[in-house]
Amino acid sequence: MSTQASRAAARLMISPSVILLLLWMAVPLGMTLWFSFQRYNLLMPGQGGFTGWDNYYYFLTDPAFFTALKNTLVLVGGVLLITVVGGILLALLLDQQIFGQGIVRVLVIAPFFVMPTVSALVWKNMFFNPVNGIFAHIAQAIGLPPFDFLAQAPMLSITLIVAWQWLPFATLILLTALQSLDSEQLEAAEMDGAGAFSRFFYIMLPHLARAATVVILIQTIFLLSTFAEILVTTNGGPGNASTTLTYLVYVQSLLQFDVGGGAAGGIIAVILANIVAIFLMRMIGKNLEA
Amino acid sequence: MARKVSTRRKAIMTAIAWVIAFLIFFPILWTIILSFKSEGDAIKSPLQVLTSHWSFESYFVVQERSDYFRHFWNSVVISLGSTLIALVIAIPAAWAMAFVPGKRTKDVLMWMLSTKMMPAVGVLVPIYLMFRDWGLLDTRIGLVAVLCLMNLPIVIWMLYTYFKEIPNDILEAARMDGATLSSEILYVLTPMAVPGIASTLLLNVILAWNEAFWTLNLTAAKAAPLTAFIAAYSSPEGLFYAKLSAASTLAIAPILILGWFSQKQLVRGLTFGAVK
Amino acid sequence: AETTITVATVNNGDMVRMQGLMDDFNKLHPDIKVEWVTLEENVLRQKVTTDIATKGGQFDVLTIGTYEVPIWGKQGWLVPLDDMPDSYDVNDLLPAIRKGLTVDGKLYAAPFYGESSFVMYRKDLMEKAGMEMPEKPTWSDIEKAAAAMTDKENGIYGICLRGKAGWGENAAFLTTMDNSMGGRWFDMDWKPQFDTAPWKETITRYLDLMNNYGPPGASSNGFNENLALFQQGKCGMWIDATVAASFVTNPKDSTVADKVGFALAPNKEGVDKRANWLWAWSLAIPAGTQKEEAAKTFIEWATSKHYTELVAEKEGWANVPPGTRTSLYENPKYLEAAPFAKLTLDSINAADPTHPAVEDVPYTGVQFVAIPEFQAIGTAVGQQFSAALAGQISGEQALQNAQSLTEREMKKAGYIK
Amino acid sequence: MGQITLKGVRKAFGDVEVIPPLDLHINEGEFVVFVGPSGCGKSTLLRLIAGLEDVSGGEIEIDGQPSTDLPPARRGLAMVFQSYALYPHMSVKKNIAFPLKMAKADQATIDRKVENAARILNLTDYLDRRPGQLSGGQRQRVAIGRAIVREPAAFLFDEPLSNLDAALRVNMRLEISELHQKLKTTMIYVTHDQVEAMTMADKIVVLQAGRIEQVGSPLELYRSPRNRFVAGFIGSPKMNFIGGEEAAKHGADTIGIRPEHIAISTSEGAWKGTVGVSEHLGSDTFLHVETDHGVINVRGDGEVSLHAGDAVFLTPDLNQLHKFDAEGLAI
Amino acid sequence: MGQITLKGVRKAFGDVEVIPPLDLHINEGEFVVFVGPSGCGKSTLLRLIAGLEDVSGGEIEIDGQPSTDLPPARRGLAMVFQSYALYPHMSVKKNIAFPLKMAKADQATIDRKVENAARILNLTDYLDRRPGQLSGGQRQRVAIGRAIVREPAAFLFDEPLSNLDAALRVNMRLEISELHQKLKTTMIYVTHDQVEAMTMADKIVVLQAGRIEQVGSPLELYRSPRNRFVAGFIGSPKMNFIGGEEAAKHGADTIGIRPEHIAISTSEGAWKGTVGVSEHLGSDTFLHVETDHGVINVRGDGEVSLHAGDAVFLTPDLNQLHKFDAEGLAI
Ligand SMILES: Nc1ncnc2c1ncn2[C@@H]1O[C@H](COP(=O)(O)OP(=O)(O)OP(=O)(O)O)[C@@H](O)[C@H]1O
Ligand SMILES: Nc1ncnc2c1ncn2[C@@H]1O[C@H](COP(=O)(O)OP(=O)(O)OP(=O)(O)O)[C@@H](O)[C@H]1O
Ligand SMILES: [Mg+2]
Ligand SMILES: [Mg+2]
Repeated sequence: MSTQASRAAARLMISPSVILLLLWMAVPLGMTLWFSFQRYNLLMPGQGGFTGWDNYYYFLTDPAFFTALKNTLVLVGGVLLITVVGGILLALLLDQQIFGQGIVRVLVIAPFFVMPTVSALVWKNMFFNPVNGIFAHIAQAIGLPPFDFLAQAPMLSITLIVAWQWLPFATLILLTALQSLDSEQLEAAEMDGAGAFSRFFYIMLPHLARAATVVILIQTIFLLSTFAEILVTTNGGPGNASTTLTYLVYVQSLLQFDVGGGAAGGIIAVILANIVAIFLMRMIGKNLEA
Repeated sequence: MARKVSTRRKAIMTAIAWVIAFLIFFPILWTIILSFKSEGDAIKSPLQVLTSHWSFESYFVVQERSDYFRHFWNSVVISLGSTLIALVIAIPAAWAMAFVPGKRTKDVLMWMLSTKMMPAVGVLVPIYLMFRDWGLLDTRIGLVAVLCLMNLPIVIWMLYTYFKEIPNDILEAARMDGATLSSEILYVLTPMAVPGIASTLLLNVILAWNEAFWTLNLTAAKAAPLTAFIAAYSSPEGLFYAKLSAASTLAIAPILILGWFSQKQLVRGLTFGAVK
Repeated sequence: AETTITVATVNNGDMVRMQGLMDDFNKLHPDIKVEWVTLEENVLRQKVTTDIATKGGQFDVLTIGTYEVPIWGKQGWLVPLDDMPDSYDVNDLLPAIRKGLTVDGKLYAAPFYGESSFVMYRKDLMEKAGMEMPEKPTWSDIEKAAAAMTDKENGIYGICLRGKAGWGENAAFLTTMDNSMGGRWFDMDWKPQFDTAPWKETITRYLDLMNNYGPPGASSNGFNENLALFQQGKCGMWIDATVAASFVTNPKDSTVADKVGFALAPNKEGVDKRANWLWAWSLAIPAGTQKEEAAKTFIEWATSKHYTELVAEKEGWANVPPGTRTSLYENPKYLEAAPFAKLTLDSINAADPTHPAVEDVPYTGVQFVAIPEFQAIGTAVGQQFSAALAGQISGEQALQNAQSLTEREMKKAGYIK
Repeated sequence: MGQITLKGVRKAFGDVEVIPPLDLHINEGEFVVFVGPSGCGKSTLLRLIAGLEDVSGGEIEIDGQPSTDLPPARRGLAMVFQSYALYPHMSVKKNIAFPLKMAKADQATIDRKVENAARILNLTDYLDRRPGQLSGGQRQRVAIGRAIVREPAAFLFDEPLSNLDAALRVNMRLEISELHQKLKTTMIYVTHDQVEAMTMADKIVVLQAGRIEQVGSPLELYRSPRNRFVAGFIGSPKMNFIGGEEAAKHGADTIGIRPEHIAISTSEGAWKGTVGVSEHLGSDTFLHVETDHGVINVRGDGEVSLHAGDAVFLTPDLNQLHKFDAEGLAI
Repeated sequence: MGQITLKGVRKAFGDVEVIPPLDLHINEGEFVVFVGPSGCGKSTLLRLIAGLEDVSGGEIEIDGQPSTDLPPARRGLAMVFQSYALYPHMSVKKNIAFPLKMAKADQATIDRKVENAARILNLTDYLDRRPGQLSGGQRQRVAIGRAIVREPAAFLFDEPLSNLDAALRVNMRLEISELHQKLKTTMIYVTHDQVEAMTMADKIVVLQAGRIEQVGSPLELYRSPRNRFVAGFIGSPKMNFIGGEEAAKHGADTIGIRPEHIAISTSEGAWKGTVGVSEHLGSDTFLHVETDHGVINVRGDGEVSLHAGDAVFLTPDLNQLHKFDAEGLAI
């Protein structure tokens, strides 16, 4: 495959990226690790000093911690579920012969271009708002009491907003995958007597598995750091009802300016994220081989 | 493949697809509509909004309050700059991974990707301190650097999947033809991968454009992009739906238009090697 | 040479208005250029705090509140403003406000506008209900009025109160309400007091009011949301910042401009404290800036009597930034244009940051506790109350949670062992 | 079982008529091969029979049943695709069992039939592998296995061997022929490979631009092509065509003579020429001889010691001469 | 110019030795063909010569220069890839000019050489097209053009025709042969197609598992294969091998006889058998005859009217009989 010269060149070519990313990861992470053992509150300079595991203790025993863990899972899982299932259905629909396919596609793809802050603001004010939101108007029109989404079902609402943003992404990848399915395979199945449903479950779905794993991987990376949507809509509340791990770290380090505590939280988040990462990488790694 | 699809079926499918597409697009449409309304009209029930009168007033108000074009220009510079630099760094790396794969290649790729899982909020303070010391706070260069590093793994991955599709033969042919490594990459690989590079560029410009945490926290006035522009509207006083809509429309319009125009390119590229 | 200063400010109406009046400043000081960073309050606070605490030096003028000034002043993070020229007339500043911005006898920030809180209500609705609002209402009066005005069929809710979590949002309001019930945040040993009777009463009455007469979605309503509601005529009554008065009476934005009445913030019968707070958005200069002179010049201009007159000239007397200068409240033009002026002044003067509660407290601040940890604690406690308002937990549960989390934080910070 | 009749079947894609109305009858148990140049409509015709395309006109009968409007699965036909179209995520066993599963056969039947098919096709050892782990020939066999288990009225093959390398192609060709002898089921086989057509078919259908040029047994086509197109298409190396005077001599517009029907001599003969390229295969020698009538290809048996530049004389075997009129029809 | 010598060259990928030490000398102007079964190391060997892979041992000399450690570009060789490896984003002209551009030739030289190459290859009309707009054969010619302009010491071809269809393959084969006659440059050509090897080569190198089995001219290999492997590999259809008693009769472990060297008779002959599959091509007939010595393939000239089940007698031409010992070496 390659000569020594090209291998040497390859090492040279890849090193800027590796070094930069290593620095990008190691330096802040190293500093974070250092801070996590310090008593360091931005608002109280001169109170520093080594505190041992205190920061970790307080972060892990924070009553919000387990809620945050659970909410993170709910958010990531919920969005993945909605986008993958919805994406498959949508991809199936867009794969049909329809009039104005191009325009439909343009409309469907649009949410992906919207800034998270903007989409959160729009959903919060124009849709979920129980007085002026569209849902409230609709409820009023059919004589129901307005439902206060962000207070009564904060996680669901946030999940919906985030899913709305990511649905186009999933749809696009899955649609491309669907269109790459060898039409002869479908015809073979048809000859074999498979009906539309059997063709979907036995042929299309397995074919989409690979694309779905990539969707899951990429989205998980981005979903784990979902932040703007929560900040804008619920501020993690009511109570801790919509606080995720990322948000909790934010609260620690930027609302309380407890850099030490935030750093400990950050380290814990990194560890948890990496557990997820390893799991995902296994999955995708296997798929990349094929 | 081409068996007749009955017109009725096609019509039904079209109807369903259009309804769903409309629903998905509706929040954006609604924002745009409201941006042309007066504040009073903007909170009326949906049907009344359509019949009330239209104006550009909110846009003037928004422009007067915050200099849209400066923010816009910062966004352009930052997102394009970070992506271009990332491409320059990533192309050689992706070349190496795609054409001289070793036992570790896949692990390196996965490791790179995993750096994206580092929660930004957890490392803000260290980065902030470094930026302060290097005088990078509120500079475009600083943001370009951060966003470049943020997106580098994705850029490398995307390029890697494209490069892998390019037959090794062609690069070897170039080598036989006397091309040095740099001319091989410059004259053969890069032009061949133009579609892939273009969609990588697009996706990452979008990601950088929409990145709100670092851009907000590391800028003040001079380098503030549209994410900061929007932050001034996230809970203004009194009635603000029309102004918020106008600001939102302004913030997303450039990327939406770019995205729509380059839709095909983007779609083709968005597969991350998921589709063969 | 031209100096460029960067001003970080909050995105509220008075501040935004100033940006429109910069021509005047530029004319007076052509060598100073001002760059604005306008942000939403929470974002602003986070950025400004990060910047000043790390000495990032991104800003030359900060917009901060009465909460930050004493803390930061004590840290030496702010440049003292004790050498203002005579024309500035420091003694004209309202004493309560000035006290809140002074640390160890030095003024650390110049108030741009000051506020307390009071009751705004719809005269027309009260009339319709055949009731009258006393000038000094009690909580019971409020409750009766709310009940009378509520007409959910027509989208009118008797009372709008803050419900959005945040130390500057619902926690601020509930702290003043607790003050007016005779309660306090901490006893003299910094022990949290959420297990005491006043807090219980506060929460019970708050939840009753809101659940029975409040608008839907109240748990995410902050100042701005409530303002919007009130302007649309959806609220019968609203207890909030005095600055809101000029907005709700401004016919350009408000559908009920001519129907608003005002009253002092309520108290509980027999308690000598009212539920009114004290706040001033003020301009300060971070220590270490290279452009101290220019920054001072700007602050001087922005908080001067001249500026007040400028606004009056351009936008009318009703729109001048209120609550900072005695002279304003002696100006007949202002008193005429602003029917709420006297009540505002009374409310401000009634607040005493050094003695916010009936009982003694170890802290200063009326609707907050001026210690660095308060932002975190206040917000966390606010979240509990907000959850209670959303119906996710009971009021009792919220208080229990608030008690334990506050204890925890205070322990962590080393106030209590 | 396995009679197929097409009556006036035509197909148009949009405005383009790919297959003009066409009649064809296929007898039970016959091995019919469709040949023709690329794009002539072979695949389309097969897909019309399979039901994977709708006819634009005409009728299809299978075993006397009108089947024009039946969906593919109900026609009782099985198809083997050029790309094999195996289901990549299923094991060989599952692939073969798929049609049975779709027909809701019970497990015992499925097992029995799959085993049987695997035995016939020598796949027993590979039943648990995925298609990706098989060689080209094995994949092809799996595709056939999937067709066999349905016990169809007829098999349809669309260039099933074109993805295989030469040696394997020869083997698989024999295997399919043997399978046909064993099963005696009707088979319709599309190819553009002449050798396949000649060696496998009972009946060859030569298509050009959607029209049937000739139908007949391989040797019929070889010996008496109905027109120039068929004459040129069947036989390898290609027939030499000579026009002009020389043809007029034989009372034809064009005459055709196959390379194997020309005698070579260094001393005397009908046509004089010079050897151009000569290809020596050991078993045969192909000479490209430049004559007054153009380049004529000649096949010599075994090793012929002639090389580029040598002067030779060629004599056609007059019994094997084909004559065509101005329309290209055989006289 | 164009002598290539390999001395003890070996190649291992990791632990797997793909090419054991091997010596080979290629003379100037020779057309050398590497043949061998798939995976035997043909491409690897070619790539070692080209410098696209490092040798694991041994030395390569090109024109007497030690070139083992030279990078590909400095060896003065040109390579034509199976996939053509054209630069899809460049016009034909640019493609051909690329090596010159890399060598920093001046524009006038480039123009002249490109024009010249295009003329030789009949590409003049296509110079402004992109590769995507060309047919397979034209692409192949562009690839050759790119090689020609460098005026290399030798051309290396790795299965250059395997992506083309049968008819085109025949044409291109002729073109490359003609090119060789014109340029007289050394050419090394990898293929697994026997016919190509036999018709094009001056010298054939038969490889098996990285070892050279025999080197010689095509007819040498056809007539006197050094061992059983070469005997079976060269010639099509394959030689028949017979072991046991019958071979012992001829004093060998195995005897081999080619299908074209066996006479068929219905009445008498050396071996009795029954016809199995018979393939009638018109020009030839291939019979698979089942005898006591196993299935024997026989080629009959023209049409032989024998069919499955007929009893026949076969007589080998004893002059053409090949004898092998127990190790498979020719006796
Ligand atoms: N779905 C389609 N839409 C339009 N034209 C088509 C379609 N399918 C085939 N054709 C056209 O019909 C003609 C016949 O195609 P078909 O695939 O049957 O040819 P073929 O004989 O199988 O060729 P090949 O040997 O290359 O497979 C071609 O001209 C082709 O371009
Ligand atoms: N980069 C590599 N790493 C490991 N093994 C390799 C590599 N390249 C080739 N091989 C192995 O070396 C052997 C020879 O491969 P090579 O490609 O030279 O065969 P070939 O004769 O060209 O075959 P074909 O006719 O199929 O092209 C094969 O067994 C192959 O698996
Ligand atoms: Mg076809
Ligand atoms: Mg090879």
